[in-house]
Amino acid sequence: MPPLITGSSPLVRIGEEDQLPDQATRRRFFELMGASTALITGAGCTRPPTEFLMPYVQPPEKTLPGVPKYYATAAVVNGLAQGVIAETHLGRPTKIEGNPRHPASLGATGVLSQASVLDLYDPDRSKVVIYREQASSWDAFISAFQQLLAPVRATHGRGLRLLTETVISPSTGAQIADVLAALPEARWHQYDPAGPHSARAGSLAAFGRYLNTYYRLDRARVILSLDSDFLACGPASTRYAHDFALRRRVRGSNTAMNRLYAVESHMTATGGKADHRAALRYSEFPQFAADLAAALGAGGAAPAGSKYAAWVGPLARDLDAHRGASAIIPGEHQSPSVHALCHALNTSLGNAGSTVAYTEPLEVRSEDQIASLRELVSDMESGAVSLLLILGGNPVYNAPADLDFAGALRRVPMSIKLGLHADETSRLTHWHLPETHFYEDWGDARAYDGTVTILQPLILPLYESHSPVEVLDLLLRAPNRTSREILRAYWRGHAASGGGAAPENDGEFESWWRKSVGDGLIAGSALPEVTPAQAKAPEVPHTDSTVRSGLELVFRPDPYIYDGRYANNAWLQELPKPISKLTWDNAVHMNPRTAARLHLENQQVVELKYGGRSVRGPVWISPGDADDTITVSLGYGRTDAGVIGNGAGFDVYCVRASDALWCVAGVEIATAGASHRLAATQTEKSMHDRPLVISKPVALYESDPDFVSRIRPEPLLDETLYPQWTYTGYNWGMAIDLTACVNCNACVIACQAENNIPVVGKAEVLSHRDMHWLRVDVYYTGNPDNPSALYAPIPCMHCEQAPCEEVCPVQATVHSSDGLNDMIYNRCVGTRYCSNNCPYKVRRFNWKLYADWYTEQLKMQKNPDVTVRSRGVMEKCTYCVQRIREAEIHSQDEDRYIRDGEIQTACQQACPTQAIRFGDMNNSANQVARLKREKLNYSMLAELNTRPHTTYLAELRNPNPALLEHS
Amino acid sequence: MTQPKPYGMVAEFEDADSLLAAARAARASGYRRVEAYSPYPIRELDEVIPSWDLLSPMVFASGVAGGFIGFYMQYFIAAIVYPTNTRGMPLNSWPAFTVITFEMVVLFSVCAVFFAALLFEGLPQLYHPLFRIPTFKRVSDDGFFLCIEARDGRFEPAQAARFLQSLDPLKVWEVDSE
Amino acid sequence: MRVDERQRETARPLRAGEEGQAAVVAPGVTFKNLTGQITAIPLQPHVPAFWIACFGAATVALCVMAAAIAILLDVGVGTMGNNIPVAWAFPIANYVWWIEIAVGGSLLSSILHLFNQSWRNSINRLAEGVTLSGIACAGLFPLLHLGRVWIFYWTLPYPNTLTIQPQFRSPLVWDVFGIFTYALASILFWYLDMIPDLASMRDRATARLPYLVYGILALGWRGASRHWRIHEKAGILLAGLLTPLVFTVHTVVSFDFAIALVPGWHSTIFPPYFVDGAILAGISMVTMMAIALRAKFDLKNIITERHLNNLAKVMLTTSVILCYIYVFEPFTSWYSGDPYEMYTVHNRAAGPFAWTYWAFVLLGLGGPQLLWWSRNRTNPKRLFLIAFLVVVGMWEERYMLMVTSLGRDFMPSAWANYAATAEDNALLYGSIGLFLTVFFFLWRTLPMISIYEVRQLLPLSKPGGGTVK
Amino acid sequence: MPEPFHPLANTIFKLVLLGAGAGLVAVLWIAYLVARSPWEMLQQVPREQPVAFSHKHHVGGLGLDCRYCHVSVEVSSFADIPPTAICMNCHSQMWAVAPEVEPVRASYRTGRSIQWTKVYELPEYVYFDHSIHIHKGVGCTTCHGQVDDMPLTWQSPRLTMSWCLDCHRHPDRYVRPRSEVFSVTYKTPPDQSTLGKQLVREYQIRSLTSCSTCHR
Repeated sequence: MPPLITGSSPLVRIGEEDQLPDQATRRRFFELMGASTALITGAGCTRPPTEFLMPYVQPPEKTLPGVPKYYATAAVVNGLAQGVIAETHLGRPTKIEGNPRHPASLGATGVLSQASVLDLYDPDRSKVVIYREQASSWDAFISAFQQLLAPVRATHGRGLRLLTETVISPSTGAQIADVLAALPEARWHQYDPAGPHSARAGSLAAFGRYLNTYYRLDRARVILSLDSDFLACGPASTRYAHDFALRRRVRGSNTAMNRLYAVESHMTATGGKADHRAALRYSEFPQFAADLAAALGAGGAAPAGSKYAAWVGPLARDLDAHRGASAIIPGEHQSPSVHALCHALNTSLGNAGSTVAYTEPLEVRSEDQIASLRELVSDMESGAVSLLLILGGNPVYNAPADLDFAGALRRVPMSIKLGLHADETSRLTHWHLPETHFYEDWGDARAYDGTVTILQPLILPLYESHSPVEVLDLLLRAPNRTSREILRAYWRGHAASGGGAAPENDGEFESWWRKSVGDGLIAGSALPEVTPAQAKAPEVPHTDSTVRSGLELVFRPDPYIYDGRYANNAWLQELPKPISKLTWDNAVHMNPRTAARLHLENQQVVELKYGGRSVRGPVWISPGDADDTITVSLGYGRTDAGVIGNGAGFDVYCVRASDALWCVAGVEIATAGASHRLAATQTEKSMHDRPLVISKPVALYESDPDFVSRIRPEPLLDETLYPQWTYTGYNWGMAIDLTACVNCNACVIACQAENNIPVVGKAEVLSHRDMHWLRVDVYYTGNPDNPSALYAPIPCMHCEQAPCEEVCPVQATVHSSDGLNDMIYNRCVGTRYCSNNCPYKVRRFNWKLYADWYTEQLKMQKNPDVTVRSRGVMEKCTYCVQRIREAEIHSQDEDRYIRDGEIQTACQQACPTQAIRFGDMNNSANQVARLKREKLNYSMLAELNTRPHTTYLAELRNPNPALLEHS
Repeated sequence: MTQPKPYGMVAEFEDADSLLAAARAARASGYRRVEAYSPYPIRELDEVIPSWDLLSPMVFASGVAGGFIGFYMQYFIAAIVYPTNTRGMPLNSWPAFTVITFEMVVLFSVCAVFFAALLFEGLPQLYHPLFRIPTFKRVSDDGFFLCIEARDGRFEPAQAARFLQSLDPLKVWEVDSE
Repeated sequence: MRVDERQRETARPLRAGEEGQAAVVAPGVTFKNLTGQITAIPLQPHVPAFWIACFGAATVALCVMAAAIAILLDVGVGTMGNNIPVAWAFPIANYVWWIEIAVGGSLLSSILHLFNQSWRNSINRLAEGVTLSGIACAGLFPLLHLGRVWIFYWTLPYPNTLTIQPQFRSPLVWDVFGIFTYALASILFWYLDMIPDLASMRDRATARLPYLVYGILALGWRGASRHWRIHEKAGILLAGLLTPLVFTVHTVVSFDFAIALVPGWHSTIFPPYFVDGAILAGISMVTMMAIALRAKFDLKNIITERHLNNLAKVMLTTSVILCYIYVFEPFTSWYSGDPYEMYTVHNRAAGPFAWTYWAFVLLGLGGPQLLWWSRNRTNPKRLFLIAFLVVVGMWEERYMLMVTSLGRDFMPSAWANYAATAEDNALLYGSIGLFLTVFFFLWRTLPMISIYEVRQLLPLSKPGGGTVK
Repeated sequence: MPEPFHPLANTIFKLVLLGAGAGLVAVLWIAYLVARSPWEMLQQVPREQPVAFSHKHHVGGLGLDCRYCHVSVEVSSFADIPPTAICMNCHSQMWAVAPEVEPVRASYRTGRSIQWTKVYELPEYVYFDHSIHIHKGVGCTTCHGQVDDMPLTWQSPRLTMSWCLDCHRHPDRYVRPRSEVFSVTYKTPPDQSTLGKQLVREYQIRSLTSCSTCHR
């Protein structure tokens, strides 16, 4: 039964709480209490403590207790929107799902959108205004600010500087423009540490202007990634993965597949998925791209003997054969010349307008952000800045080390910082103001193609906080407008650039507003495409890269923590990185050959020295990386992120210089004594020749469609001593298309959010006690020097003859009448025998009290339809049985059967590539039943005769025969 | 004051052989209620002083009962009380039930042995008239005793004492029952 | 002289064909001094220093265990090193190890009884003491191992309002019944067998309290011929029931593994393999205890070299059987054609936990081979050392069975290593403390040599043996 | 030398043994009885409430329909405890100054919820859904008893798992026509055995005893 909200104010913060079970003392006290109460109640008295019911005084409209409500809004991830539908229970958003109408979602979600709901409830969010490290109030700030503004207004804004992250929100942009118009002497700077700096410069070089680029991979037959992890990272990755998988769906005799080439300096999820993958040093990419351009006649002269001829030749021929249906995608952190070369290639291949779309920039103002920041810092140092207003961002932590932003900030007479967290920057500013989370306030945001979503609040602000537009409003007039008023005023006054204009008429505007808010996007607001001229291919200095020696250090944003802004999100910290499977840490990645040459071992701490600065971090040997390339991810080593993020990993910003944001060559490396244990959730990445994840070329399938049943024969139905149990009603099953899985891990985090899965902390992950019900297995395959990777999401198999059930002494895990392997937490005594007997090892055990039962904010996130597990019980994937039962009740209330697709498991719903299908296997017309009839369908470990209800469609790849001959 | 009822006439012997000989003599002279006491089992005495018990049938019966109870308990719970689909196995998974059935056979039998043994040994009996014999403590060390009990129809104290004296005992006691 | 004659007779070999072997009871033992010698151990007011030292050390270890259990109940089983996939580790290794030790004791007391091996008379009570102390330790670990120990009784059938009962297809429920039956049967057998000796204690007690306690425990035993007849009969019946029970109990323990489909566990060899290992480990433990106590309590006349020799031979025999099983393990796994099984065998010998495997091979299999030399069998110090090595080796074996099989089973992605924590070690060593505490407590309070049975070994008890006058 | 036991010791000792055995059995038996007693289950114990709300008066006396206050019972898992506003629909006029109703008025004034004590308390791991039970013809009074006769509400059944299972296994013994679900005066007809079977067929009632039906 879903609880009503109990207690009057759930938002009062009770001391510093710790997510990690080892530390907080109050938690420990409760654990003790719990244990002793449990011991007492175990003696026979089972009467629960009295509970109370607190009904509404005035019920909100259309609110029924026990029935969740769904609101369309967007998750703003690194400034860009992914349209989502938020599930709320009695006003508490608990789960984020994708908005099927939204182009960046199509119903799926990315990892960061899924995790955003936890950010909302982060107990470490800033709650009060801070002035010189003392708690203050908004009133005090506003009156102080008006006083500060008086001289600024008098000088038309001289000395006033705004520093923001890249502003994409139209209304915020308009608000800033208003401020700059009112105070013409003021200056606005933008800085994003991991933003698309190279893409901007590359666009400028290729087209002479700033353009936004995105890809329509559903039209692409051949895709080349130049160090881009487009399938798993980036604001459009959900859509890209969807479109990518759409063209790889081999069903029956339809064997058409796209082909992905990946050239990478560091192995990524995209690279592992590629049909062909090569490792190149960062510095070699311009040459590679230039050679390719030359081979395709897109500019530049082909070198006499390209070092990459073996690859470039077949690749160029393949691209040439698919003009207009190919796409070349540069990595965001690749150099501007690579971006420019890619533009040249794409335009000359006729991809522009087809698979590659160009629009005007998404951001309100495109600029060279590094130059802008450099100018700001020098002005701060020279004393030209008298009032600095930092709206979001954390430059003290993440500005390039050579700029010494922190030193400059100390010289500013008055500085104000608005942010979700009182972070490193807030420590050095005079004022810190708490910012509203985007689920708490009105706003607008653009998706990768410019589509605008009106953000509507899902909950009242948890704390006294305001949005950037409200703070900007203080610069314009008295603080009497709310975000909603500002937003509505903007949309009434402005036609959305690129369409989606709001009507003038009052009544029409209201219905337009309602529709836009309700749909989760403003219809027709995507930016119109522009058709650029043939891009200019930059001259790439012809160097023999073998001559260049020395280690290259490549910086990349972390796939989950990004530039550090999500460092305090425990779900993201504990989510295993796609390939390395590391949690809670970043690492110094290098390939085995480099590590051997440097005599380094896994987890050995090394010191990286460059330009007089140094950083220490542990080594992680990553097969598939380029030789002599060290890859580190940004975002770790935070000191003021909160209890989750503080102290995790090491901070590489302190060796990152403004002139070499992404790569430095000639870095020195030295061992630094100790070793640092890294917590990986999967330590064995060899499949040991076991037919677990089957991956074969599509050509084999074409010539021999039955090959899977030979590799992995299914036992006959009568190959058992047991009677045949029949499932006459529903019989739930799942099919996972391995070809579609791109290892983005959205399913893992969706499962965590839906099923109240606790976070356990690094120490427990090190002890192999991670709790994810669903994991994505990664196995290296192919040449060990240049491996490819196989991915397989592993949920509970819901075996029809489940070995776990036989050995449970207390019937805590038995089969339901509709084919589910039920796990009854409240019956479990914790022998863990079931886990031993599970060949798939999908069961998870609450070794300690992992679930947070006490932090008020985190309680609000919990799904009321799923039991929060206590200590000492086993748990596992339930096929989201709460959703099944809800749909069952719903359909029975309407006296009908459950429709195909009516139930989506959380993983299925989040999956961008629709790799996961769930449904009733008894109805042969259902999608899942159809997939299980595919010849690619197989059961994992079928020879154990467990008869899993989760089956897999073998992965097919589409290698280029010409390139295969070469290798 | 009534004379206390006699329990019997007891003679103490030096060793097992004399006890055995004495017991044979007592039986030969017609005494039926004769009991010999020794610090260790003397097999030959069993033939001289016959006794009966139902140990074996009782153990057998309770073993059979234990087996039936054990199996039926499992069958009842697995197939009738709350039938569940466990690994697709049949509700009456009798091969899996054999182990506990056997354990229950042994459990019931062992308990039967224990209680039957005590029953037929007449234990516990913390007090017994013989314990009043000062040297009876030696029965758990190196003492051998023969008792002609007053229950015997032919028992007559003086005659029994005389008879026992004739068997060359270490000493002869008359023991009262209270 | 008569006395000389008797002594000569005591020294005479029991049976033909045993020429040159040491006697089961040394010359010079009479009823009188036998009873006195054994009953004095609990009854003497003066406590020997050896006992105080051992009991004290054991109690300290027991306190460590109590503290470890308190922490365990407070924080959860997470204080132990177990993980997924190695969900069973130290505690279950300890459990199996202690059960083995207990089973070895039962072997001496019941199986040899059934086969009329009268040499075991002098040490069977001691072996039963080992059994009971071992069961006390063994019973603890499955409980401590539970995630929610406070509802352990859900593994038992009892009337409840949930209408949910145990799941009888689970070997763990078989185990619950097996261990319960075994513990109860062992206690009843031990107690019933001890009643005549408790009477000896009662009759030797000089103070009121011991008289009352032993008197109540002796239930009024009088040594009547009827008592003896039923006592003997009950003894045979119990031994007859315990013998299959002992085998099945350890078979059921082996089912905990053999029923599971984990590679390296799922094997039909497991029941005999476990039982054999149990006899080896248990006899080794009995040997260690017997050697220590005969030296410190001057029982060389009752526990003679003959006993040591026989115990050592049992150890040797069982270890040879174990060798056979281990030699054939690679063959059977290869012959099965099962890649997971083959990998497990490989992993045991060459994986990250190979050291446990080789430690076991060296100690558990290699150690007993020293017993081919008769000097090692009869020299108490050497035999003690070998028995100690075997007991350690057998623990390594159980540990190896857990971590190598569970740590690397079907899905390489789920493989993980295991690391024991301080909690695990505290529980292991604490359980040794518990074992010794119980054992030494029994030793100090009860007749731990079966007096009446040793009496029967004396020639005095044979017909004509005590011809007097 | 200690005195041997007194002759009475035999009797006393046997009595003690018997007593201990009987005592053990008695303790287990009492524990069994207590575990399923109304006392342990808080069955038929009227709960103190901040407002002495009488179902007897409102339902039995005034004849209010259940759904007037428990609005979401047909569509939600939760039947809903009426918001203060619903109370005030009537009580702004009736008993408008009565001290008994003051907590309600105070709640309405201050906007602070009335804190009702929960009567039917299920553990957190039990998921019960009102809507489907209503839809399948389980009457309110089947579980909630004769609320029209409760001055203060109490828990009518024992609310044990076996009680739930009884109906889940034999729904035909308890279902009633959908039209009678909200009736507090409905009496089980004499032909329940045939009516029940017919309704089970008609309403497609399944006997759901899978664990995940209630435990998720």
